[in-house]
Amino acid sequence: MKEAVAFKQVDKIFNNETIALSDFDLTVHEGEFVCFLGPSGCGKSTALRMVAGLGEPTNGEVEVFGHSPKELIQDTNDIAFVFQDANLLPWKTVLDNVLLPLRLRGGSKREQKKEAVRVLKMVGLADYLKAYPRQLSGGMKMRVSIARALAAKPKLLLMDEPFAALDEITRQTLQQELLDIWQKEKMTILFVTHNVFEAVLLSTRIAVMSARPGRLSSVIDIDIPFPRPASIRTNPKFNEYVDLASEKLEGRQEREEAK
Amino acid sequence: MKEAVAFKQVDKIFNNETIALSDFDLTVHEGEFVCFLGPSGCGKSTALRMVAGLGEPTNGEVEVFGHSPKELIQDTNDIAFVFQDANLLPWKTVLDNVLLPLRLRGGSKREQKKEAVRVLKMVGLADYLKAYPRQLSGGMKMRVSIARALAAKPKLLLMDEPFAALDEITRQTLQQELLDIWQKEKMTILFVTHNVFEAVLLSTRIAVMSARPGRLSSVIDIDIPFPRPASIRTNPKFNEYVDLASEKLEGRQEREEAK
Amino acid sequence: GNEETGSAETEGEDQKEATEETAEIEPVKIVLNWFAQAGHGGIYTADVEGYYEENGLDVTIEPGGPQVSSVQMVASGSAEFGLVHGDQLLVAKNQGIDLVALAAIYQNSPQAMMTHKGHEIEDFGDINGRTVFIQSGIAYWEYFKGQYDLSNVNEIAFTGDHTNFMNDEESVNQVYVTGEPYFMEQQGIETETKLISDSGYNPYQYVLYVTKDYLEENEETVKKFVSAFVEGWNHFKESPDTTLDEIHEVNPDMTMEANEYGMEVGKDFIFVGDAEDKGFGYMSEERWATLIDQLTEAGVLEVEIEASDIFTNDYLTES
Amino acid sequence: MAMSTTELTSKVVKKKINVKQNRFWDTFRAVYLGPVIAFILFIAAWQLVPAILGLQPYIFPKPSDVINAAVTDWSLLWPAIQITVGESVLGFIVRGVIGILASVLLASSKVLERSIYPYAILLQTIPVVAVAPIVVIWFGAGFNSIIVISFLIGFFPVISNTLLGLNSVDKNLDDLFTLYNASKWQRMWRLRIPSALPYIMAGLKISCTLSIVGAIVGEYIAGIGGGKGGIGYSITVAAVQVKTPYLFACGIAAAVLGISFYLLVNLFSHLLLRSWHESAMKVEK
Amino acid sequence: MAMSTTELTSKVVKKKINVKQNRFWDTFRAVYLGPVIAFILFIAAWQLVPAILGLQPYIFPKPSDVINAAVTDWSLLWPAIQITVGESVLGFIVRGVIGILASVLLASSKVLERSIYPYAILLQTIPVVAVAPIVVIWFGAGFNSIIVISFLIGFFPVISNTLLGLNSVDKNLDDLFTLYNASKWQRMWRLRIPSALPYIMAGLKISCTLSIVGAIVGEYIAGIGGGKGGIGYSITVAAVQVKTPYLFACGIAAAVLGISFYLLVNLFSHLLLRSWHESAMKVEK
Ligand SMILES: Nc1ncnc2c1ncn2[C@@H]1O[C@H](COP(=O)(O)OP(=O)(O)OP(=O)(O)O)[C@@H](O)[C@H]1O
Ligand SMILES: Nc1ncnc2c1ncn2[C@@H]1O[C@H](COP(=O)(O)OP(=O)(O)OP(=O)(O)O)[C@@H](O)[C@H]1O
Ligand SMILES: [Mg+2]
Ligand SMILES: [Mg+2]
Repeated sequence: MKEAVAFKQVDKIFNNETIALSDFDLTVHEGEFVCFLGPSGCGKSTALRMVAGLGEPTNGEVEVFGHSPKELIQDTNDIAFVFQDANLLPWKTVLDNVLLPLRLRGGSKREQKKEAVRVLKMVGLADYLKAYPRQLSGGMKMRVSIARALAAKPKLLLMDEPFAALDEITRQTLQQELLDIWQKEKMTILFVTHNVFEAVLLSTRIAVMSARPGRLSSVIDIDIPFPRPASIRTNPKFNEYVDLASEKLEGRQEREEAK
Repeated sequence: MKEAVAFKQVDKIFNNETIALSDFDLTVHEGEFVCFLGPSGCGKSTALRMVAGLGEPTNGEVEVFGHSPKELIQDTNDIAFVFQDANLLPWKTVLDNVLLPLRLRGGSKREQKKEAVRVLKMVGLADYLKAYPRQLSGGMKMRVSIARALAAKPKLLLMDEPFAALDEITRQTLQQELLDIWQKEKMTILFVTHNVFEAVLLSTRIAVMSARPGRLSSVIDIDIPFPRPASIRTNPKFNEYVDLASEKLEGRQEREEAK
Repeated sequence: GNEETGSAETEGEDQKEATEETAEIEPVKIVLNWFAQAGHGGIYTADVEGYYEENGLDVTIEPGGPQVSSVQMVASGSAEFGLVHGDQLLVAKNQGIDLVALAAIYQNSPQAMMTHKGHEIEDFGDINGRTVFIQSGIAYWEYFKGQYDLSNVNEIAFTGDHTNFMNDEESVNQVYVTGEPYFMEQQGIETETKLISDSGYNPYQYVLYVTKDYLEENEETVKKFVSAFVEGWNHFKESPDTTLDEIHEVNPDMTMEANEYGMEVGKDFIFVGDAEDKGFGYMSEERWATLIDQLTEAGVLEVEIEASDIFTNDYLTES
Repeated sequence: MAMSTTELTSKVVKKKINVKQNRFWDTFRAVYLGPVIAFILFIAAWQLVPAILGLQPYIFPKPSDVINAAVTDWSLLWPAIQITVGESVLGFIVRGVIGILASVLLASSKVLERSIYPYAILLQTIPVVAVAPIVVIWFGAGFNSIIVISFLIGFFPVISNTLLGLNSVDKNLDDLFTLYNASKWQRMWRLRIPSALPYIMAGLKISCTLSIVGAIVGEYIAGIGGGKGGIGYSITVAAVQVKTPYLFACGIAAAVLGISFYLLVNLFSHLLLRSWHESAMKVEK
Repeated sequence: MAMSTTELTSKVVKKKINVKQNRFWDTFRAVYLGPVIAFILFIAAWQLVPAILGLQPYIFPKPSDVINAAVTDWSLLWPAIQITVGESVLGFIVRGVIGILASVLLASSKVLERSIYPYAILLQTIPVVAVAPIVVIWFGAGFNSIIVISFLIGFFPVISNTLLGLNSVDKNLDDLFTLYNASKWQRMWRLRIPSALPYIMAGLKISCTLSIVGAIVGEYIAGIGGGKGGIGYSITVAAVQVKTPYLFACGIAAAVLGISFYLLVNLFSHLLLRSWHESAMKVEK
């Protein structure tokens, strides 16, 4: 399989001397679904932003489909990003916000609108097409943002805690939808979450990070076949993975705290 | 016990005809810790905002400590609110953001600073006192917002998904800290979460809501004595409550979906 | 004497006598009609030579400027004395502002129309069909409109800038012969001028005036001022050099040469006519009456004005 | 559930009807009472001050004098007003269009902005009287020159505010557009201009009040003569002829025009922004 | 872990040193090259246009003529510049202080704003020439009147932008202050003014370019009284004397002053805002 994303010994140090990432090394292949788990402030968002070409490593290199991300996003728009905050244009309606990436790309307006309405229906916002972002609840805004990313049918999808503001039911529905889309479209997904269950449910691999400086502490391959319905949570293998991930996560932190 | 917060058949209809709350009726006594559970967009934030005097019911009444919230916040500043988004002043450092409510209240500057530093240490941000909000990660911003609310030592604390952006470890630490403070200061807390475990762990009562229009679908008394260490999660009673709450939450929704 | 006055006045009761003595030095202000120039010579001479002080006056000379209205300043009492053109005095009177002329500096008007050399006008009727830079609302232009056929004039407001005149060979520009022709020459542009007074419209220019009320209540002061004023002019006529230096000091951007030119040319408009035999500043009722008639005919004046009302030579006789 | 929705709505409607009766008086009290009182006080003070200070009408006319003068010379004032309105509207449009286009151009490249923006400041700070002759030589005395001068006087607030607005785009939204590989013009059109709208409108509001002043100064400087002029010309003549009440009438006419113009632009701005910007939207709670 | 941190930092430092050598040329290229080229082009065009059109120096002077005139009459120009600088700085300060204070006052109450703001627009739109006589009578010819007129000319951009800024506070932050029962002045001081800063600075930037113009117009209208004349006076006299190159030199001097003044205010604005506002901060990625 081809490499989709490669972090090559990446350091990221901000001007105020914060070391956000240190010696970060990870390769993600095309079609993978990798979840990032790690304490708050360990550099997950920073890593995703670099993949999207929105930040540059201080040392090392990030490659996306064999190119530097900046080059890549200048050629295509095959990357979509669900930011940690919804990041909607306040002067556009929900529908127009979702249409934005499609419109930027050009093409048949009717098709685009149909597609936008479809994804909005999927995230449960069919009744809010004409609403402005300020008229939405926090979870609804996040769902618009998710719809916007999905509508663009990207080859590489970056999601930064997309479901954190959602209730369990909505979250489960969207998890299944996301898995469906991922399999159908054969996209590559990098997904940040704090929810270990979610990470195990969704991913082919989990990248566990530790903080200060942000490092990759371990990588866990999740060997559960797809499709994975919600009911898989009762599967003992599932729970083993959950325990393993939690352990890696906590262990790392505890060791640090002990220091 | 005295009433802390009372919703009296509250309806809330926004100008664009969205019915956010309908016939909402709930009384919270002083010293209670009530969690709100409900699907995204069911009116949880709206309800909390009304308690804080930041919105008015279309019909019915909201009373806080026997007064209308508007009156109350004009007399005292005993209410603190952790908003769903961090809501920090971008031109102030982390420390100054936390100091804000204290400064507004007046008093000894040194004491206030000590207190602010203390809570910031508690939420794990002791190293970021001088950072600006834009230099923080999403979870760190939320923690500043939590610190700001706790530093004010309010009588009534409203928290709108405060821990959603935090990793499990940090979340657990803060949950325990919050319970500690709640018991020590004997404050009343209204807490919105999507995490059923969290709701059961923290609350004396859970208010389960359903959506469109937002209604109170059931109230569950959590009869587990305090203190509740993290280990309580293994307690079968705990899991019973979790299952009950999940059921109420899902049941309601499923019925709706079936319609 | 200025400082002494100030300190004396702030002293206590027991010094009253001293105060009364020094109070004879009376502060007054005169507003000019433009920045200081040779045409204000005598006013500065009186200051430089100390004539005002000798007459018990402490005079502040305040230069005017493009938009400074001396009439309004005097009428409102922010200055006691002012300078305006004769016709402006009548225009003010027409608006009910009671002013009285005390002395005229220019016996004949140095106002003129300037043309490029080779494009002279023989008669003001020749202006017709050409471009004229003229100040909006100026009185003699209204008079001209009645006297000559100016229906095809391209009338453009003159705002003090001559660039457009210089750029257009055919154009005509309002000027004072005491100034602009000299400046044009400096730039190597040859010009011709034709005096407005050739048309028979010849107001007194740079007229010293006060309000009627002020005159009635402060006859002594007026008398003292006018006498110093006349004395200043008479001295200026004989030896202008120190005064011109002073004027250059006050208005440094105006070159010394320009001041000298202004004085040389101006002399022939100031110290002529009635000034020669009846003394500096003299005004005749007949000429005021003519002006009133001309302006009434031009429609500028709407109320009846008695020539004898508008001026007085009474304070000139002293010297 | 559908029923309960209707129920609810009808409850609200009832409440609304009860309120409606007092509505007119309430809005009047909240919105118009203050301004009306202020206006009355203003006029009263203006009428009284000259009387108390004993100022003559030719020095400081009272409102009654001014109205008198305006009525008497209405046949002069009215055409002047019409001319000035024409000039200022055109001046405003030219300024708005050129100002915004120029800002967009400058904002599209840092190098351009750094290289050319100083000349925009230069155009603003160089005294118009210094360049007026050249303007008149190039554009001829009269209308064209007036528009050019009016442009020079009022375009800087537009360009300055617009440029600031275009450079104040939210960083996260900017990232979004980078990510979607938006072209320069897509970014400009879909992100920067909408974000800048509040600033642009603020610039236009300042600029529109300068429109009337610009036209008047333009008339004054560009040498409209011979009675074809607008308020600027009238003011000059009134000043020369010491017709102070008429001069004030001209001034007040200009001010009224300016305020109306401002209110118009303000209304437009409000309509544009009310759906999303804090300064214009009615926050619903 | 502490070691690895040092290691890391030292890696970065090394990289930085390598870069430093090209740094000077790079900044020059990025920041100054454009403006320098633009300046050269501007001067060249200006030098050539009159030559090509065959315009005489007394109609449209070339830069060389202007420099000549400035050098020759430097002894006149220099004091005029000093006086104008004094007037404009004072005018700017008065305007800034009164403008901001007035906006704060107006913003503190909707009723006040609605009642009084129209008179601010009135002051801006009423032509200065119409009120000049009154100003001169009340404040005397010269300095005081010049400051007053300069105030009238440039205060509106400050008040208009400031008011808009004070009314553009983020709704959520506003809620926060409501919740904490912040007093009116706490809210003003800790929330509204900081939020409005970008707008206020934009207003001040516009206003400061109007300072020089204001002082010049002030001198033109109110005369120089007993004092020494500034650039406005020099321009008037130069026009009468047909010293066009010197007139241009005055104009350019005014423009240079204006630009310097702008850059100063801009710098100040940058320092104030860079820690948080998008328009000023260097976004780090
Ligand atoms: N623009 C910036 N300037 C300075 N420091 C920054 C900046 N952005 C992020 N950081 C720092 O980098 C570190 C990593 O931030 P990042 O946002 O990647 O964390 P995260 O893993 O996404 O955390 P969270 O789960 O809380 O969102 C943090 O310590 C943060 O303070
Ligand atoms: N200002 C507003 N104008 C119009 N409608 C609004 C406004 N604020 C909220 N709503 C609507 O009210 C409903 C309830 O919103 P609310 O923010 O209370 O939901 P929530 O329960 O907090 O959801 P979440 O869990 O997603 O935060 C939503 O349908 C939303 O669209
Ligand atoms: Mg993050
Ligand atoms: Mg919410």
